[in-house]
Amino acid sequence: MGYLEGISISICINIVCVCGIAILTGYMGLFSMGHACFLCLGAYTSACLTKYLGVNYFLSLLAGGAVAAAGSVVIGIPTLRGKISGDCFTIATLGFGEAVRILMANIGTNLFGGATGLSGLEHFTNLKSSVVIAVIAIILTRNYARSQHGKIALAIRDYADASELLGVNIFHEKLKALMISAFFCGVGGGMMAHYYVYIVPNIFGNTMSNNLLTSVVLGGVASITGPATATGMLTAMPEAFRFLDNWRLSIYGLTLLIIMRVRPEGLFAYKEITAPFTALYRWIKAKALKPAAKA
Amino acid sequence: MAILEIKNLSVTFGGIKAVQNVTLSVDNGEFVGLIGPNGAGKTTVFNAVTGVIKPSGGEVVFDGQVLNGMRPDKIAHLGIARTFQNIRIYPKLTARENVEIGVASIPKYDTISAMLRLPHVRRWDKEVKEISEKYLGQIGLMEYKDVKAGSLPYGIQRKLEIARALATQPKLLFLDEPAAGMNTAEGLELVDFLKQVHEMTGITIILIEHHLEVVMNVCSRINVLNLGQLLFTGSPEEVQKNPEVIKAYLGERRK
Amino acid sequence: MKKVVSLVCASAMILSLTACFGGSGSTSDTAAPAAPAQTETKTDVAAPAESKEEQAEAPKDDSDDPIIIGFMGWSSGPDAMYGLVPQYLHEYYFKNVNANGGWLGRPIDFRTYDISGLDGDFSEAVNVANKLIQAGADIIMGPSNSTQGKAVAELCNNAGVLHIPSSPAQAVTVDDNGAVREYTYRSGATLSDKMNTFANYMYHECGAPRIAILYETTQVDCVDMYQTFHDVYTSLGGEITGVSTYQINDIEFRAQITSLAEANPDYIFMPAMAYKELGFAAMQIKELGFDGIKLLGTNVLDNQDVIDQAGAALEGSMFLTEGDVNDERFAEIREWYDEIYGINGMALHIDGLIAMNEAKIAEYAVTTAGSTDVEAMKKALDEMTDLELVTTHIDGYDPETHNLKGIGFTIKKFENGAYVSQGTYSAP
Amino acid sequence: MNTFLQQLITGISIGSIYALLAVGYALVFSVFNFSNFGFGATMMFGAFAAYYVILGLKLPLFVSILLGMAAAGVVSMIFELVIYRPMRKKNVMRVYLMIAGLGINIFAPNFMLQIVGGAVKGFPSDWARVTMTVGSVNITRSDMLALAMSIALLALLWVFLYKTRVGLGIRASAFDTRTAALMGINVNVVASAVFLFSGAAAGVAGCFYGMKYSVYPAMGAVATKGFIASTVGGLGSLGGAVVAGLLLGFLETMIASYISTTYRDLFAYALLVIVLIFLPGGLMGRQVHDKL
Repeated sequence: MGYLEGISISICINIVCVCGIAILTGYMGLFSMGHACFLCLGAYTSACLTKYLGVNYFLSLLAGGAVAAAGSVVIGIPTLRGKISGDCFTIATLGFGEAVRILMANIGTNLFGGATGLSGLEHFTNLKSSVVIAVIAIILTRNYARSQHGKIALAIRDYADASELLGVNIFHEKLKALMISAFFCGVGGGMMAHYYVYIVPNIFGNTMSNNLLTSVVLGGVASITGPATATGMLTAMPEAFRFLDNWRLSIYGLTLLIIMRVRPEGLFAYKEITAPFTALYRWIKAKALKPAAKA
Repeated sequence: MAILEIKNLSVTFGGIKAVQNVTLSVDNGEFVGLIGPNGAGKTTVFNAVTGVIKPSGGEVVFDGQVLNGMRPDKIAHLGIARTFQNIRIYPKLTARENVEIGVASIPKYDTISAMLRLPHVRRWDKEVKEISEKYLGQIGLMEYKDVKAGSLPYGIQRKLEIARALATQPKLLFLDEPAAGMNTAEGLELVDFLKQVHEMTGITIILIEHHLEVVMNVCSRINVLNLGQLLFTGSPEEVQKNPEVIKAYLGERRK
Repeated sequence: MKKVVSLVCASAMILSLTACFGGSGSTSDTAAPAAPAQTETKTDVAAPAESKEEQAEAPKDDSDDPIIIGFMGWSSGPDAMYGLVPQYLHEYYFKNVNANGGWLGRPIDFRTYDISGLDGDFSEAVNVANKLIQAGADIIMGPSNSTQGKAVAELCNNAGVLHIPSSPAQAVTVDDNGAVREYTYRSGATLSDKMNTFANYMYHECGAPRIAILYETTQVDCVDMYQTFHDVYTSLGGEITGVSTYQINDIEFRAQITSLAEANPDYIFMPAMAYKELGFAAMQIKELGFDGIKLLGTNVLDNQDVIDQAGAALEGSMFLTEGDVNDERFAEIREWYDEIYGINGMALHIDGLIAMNEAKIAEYAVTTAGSTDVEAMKKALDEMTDLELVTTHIDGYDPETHNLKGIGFTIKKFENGAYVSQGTYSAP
Repeated sequence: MNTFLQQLITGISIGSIYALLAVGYALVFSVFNFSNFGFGATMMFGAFAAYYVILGLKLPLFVSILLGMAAAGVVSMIFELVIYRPMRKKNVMRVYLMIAGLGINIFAPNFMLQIVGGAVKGFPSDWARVTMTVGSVNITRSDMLALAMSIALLALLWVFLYKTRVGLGIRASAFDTRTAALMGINVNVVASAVFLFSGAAAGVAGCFYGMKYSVYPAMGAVATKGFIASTVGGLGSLGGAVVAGLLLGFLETMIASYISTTYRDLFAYALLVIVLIFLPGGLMGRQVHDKL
């Protein structure tokens, strides 16, 4: 497999994950520091299904997403209700993230391979299918974001109490956002498992969670394609900075700081990357319609 | 017929009695005022009725249902809407989208169809959009429908909040200081606007207001709160003549 | 404005993508001044990067093209010294090789990559391996971590590129079905050999002491070491008084030590992959006043840094290593290492030297085969019967596992402020 | 019983570092309503400053701790000045400030790594390492010093917050930043003071961490525990931060000793989440209501 192809697949996988988290963080304003655990759940589910039961790759991805979404309910139900603050959710995700990683390394060693990990998976993830899945993920989450759910999410983010007084069921909406984010992370995890053909619990650590979160915030709030673009940049950046040698991670951190400093709401806050094209389309349409209207 | 009955309502914050034994009732279709000096507990009464805070005693009955212990969103669906003393419109949503939250606080489709954007989702979204525009039109905000609410002028934001509250199709509307931060001329304009809304919809409205000229102009009956207790209830003329009310207000001014 | 920003970002993304695709990796290129027309070779290297695998497949026996050797190590982040020290050693080594005319008259194009990334996961290793394979690397060396080593081995074997890692887990050279990975040849001993030797040493030479074990549960190397040691020691008849665990990045072991100490063990064995954990544990054992308990560690202890860190607390601790870093045989390396790289604050360690074996094995493979044809190199390594590595003398590879045969292990003990060799042993 | 006492002491000794870190978080949170994730980096710089002061200038331990505090305070102020202040002026959501903090946390350790190398350095003070035996329990001097300094610093902080003009400004800003600005309080001065003090707390924490463990570029990772403690303690509450820090250290040790070492974090986090479910405002925090 080529190098560029490999990077592109990584980018697609990250896009799938980030699309979900964009709903949770960019729209709902919830701050998760442990989303790698949903990738972990998805990766192991999908890997076990294809390895032991020979399930179809795409079905296994869906199953991975479903298990991750189910797992998210475990932290969602206690921490998203009522008056419990978003920080409680953050701590819960931090803890849950660690817990899943450690559990996967210690339970069901026969099945999951413990710390040795699960290897000998089939190389199902290829560039073509990854791009398709990434595009589908963008479309699905974008649809969700522009539906009434997305507007309600922004409303909850800005003024939760006021929204509740308008009749919004905050708990349900938050839980939905969490489950969507977990689902897409689970799918991404499954793709990752079949790209590396080898998974160990330790790769789903804190830093992965932080990277996903960083992509979302860097990409911009209330946007899907923004975070998707940002994750592409962030995945490619450490690679592109290779010429900096051992300084590259310092420079990477510095770049993040500069972007946050210049555009604190993220690169594409409140707009999609297609905005210029839509604007162009509208403009042409207006131009085309005007003479017609006159006539 | 009373649509809202508050019986012996008490609210305590960390030992301080913000509201004590308040009993009042509001008839269907009435336009009632709730006045009182700062810290009299007016907003606290609103908060207790709408479920934001838990009352420490007493009972709230709305339309034959006891509201105590009910979640705010459930209360909202029973038909109580409100606006807020500190404006709570969503600044990053457009005026129309703000109203849409009121029209459809619970989407009528499930998550998966929303993601797939199935035909019934589109249809329903379009319907919500049309209804929202209808409300905006009623209030006279059509020209602002695609403007981000955060960048609207203050007075328009107040109106938008009322439009959003009306969009939940309430039987009872609480208005919390809609004229705050307005001068007299703007206040009088608001009086016309509120009268218009009341006539148009016929719903029950309870108004908290500091601008007495606004309250006296629109309300048929006024409740006066002082130090968490109900001081007096009566018509605007009676309120203006009542020595206790005058004392409470003058007393405040002297401070 | 919005459009401009969007466009800038989109183009930035495309740029960064193309940037990592181009030949930017050869910055640590240590092609020697002696190599003829260095600038030309560089451009030569950059060009085929785009023309995919044809270049890699093409036989280069009679060409003067540089031999491309890639190295990947954990060179940034908290455990950077495990990648940087080998990187320095390799850089110096290949500089000298090039100064002396290279191998087979061909210069070495040595490329080194950091694979620690942000997570320390293997995505970086996979990216680098892909990049090196595509650039037509003749030999890929490293990494030292088994998780990454396994991922890279998988790729190199699919692509048919010679891979010489120093990762110690058996799973790196043998796949899940028990078959040897044809193209992967290790440069150091396996964990099971090490632990087998160590357990035997403790039982037979140290009077079968009571041992407690404290290990990390999520790293494959730690778990492997724990299991082998535990199984061998108990099967010999030794007593394991208790087992406790900790988590990666933990620094606080007092709770576990206090609990383990209740059974009065003579030693606490910690199969750790980073010296700082052992240093902390030693300090905390002393702090808690358990003077009767000594630490058993792994070869990561063989490092001046850990002595600076924990000092006297290490007194009496023991470990097994593949070579004594203070041995005379490393005197020469130590001399130039300290002179050139000592200023970096990273002391020479045995893992770095084991990684340096990779270069020796690569040199043997290329010079014996007389070409960089991968099958010829494989044949040379398969037929190798004795070779003097940096750390040890070996008797060739086991064809079933590609493990090195005849490695000598040294037991070292910390006595009076320094590590003293307790003799050399070989796997039973 | 002895084992239990020893574990208890261990728990308190770990907890006192968490507590110091949590105080720093709480101080920033009380005024600016966000968690400064650049805290680990600040702590690391403080520890390195003290380390090099002892090593290079041969100054006594206490002087070097003070200098370490000062250095960390200044670093923290610089972070505020260069990164947080311009962002704050744009009135951004607090999530962005936290992400900027994460950016600092990626940058600083890797930067330091290139400057000083990755080696784990023992703190060059033998005085602090001496173990004292009280009854049947062993305590190191650094543990006792850490506890004493934590208490002394809290007292100092209290005096500063309640008895000085700048302290009054900080408290007023903590109540409502915008109103404080209208009342003529210079929020920028307050911000500098708050970051200076929280940085100093991080510096002390870094020094004790160095004494008890070691000094190395990645040492800031422990600051996450401080964040957790400050949240559980009640965001913005100094007393709550101390109590929660000690509690976290205690819980971790007790769970590791008597329940499970492998699932230590699982149990510890679960307990903390339960605390937050029943006390949404934290142990000592006031519950924040949206003023409708």
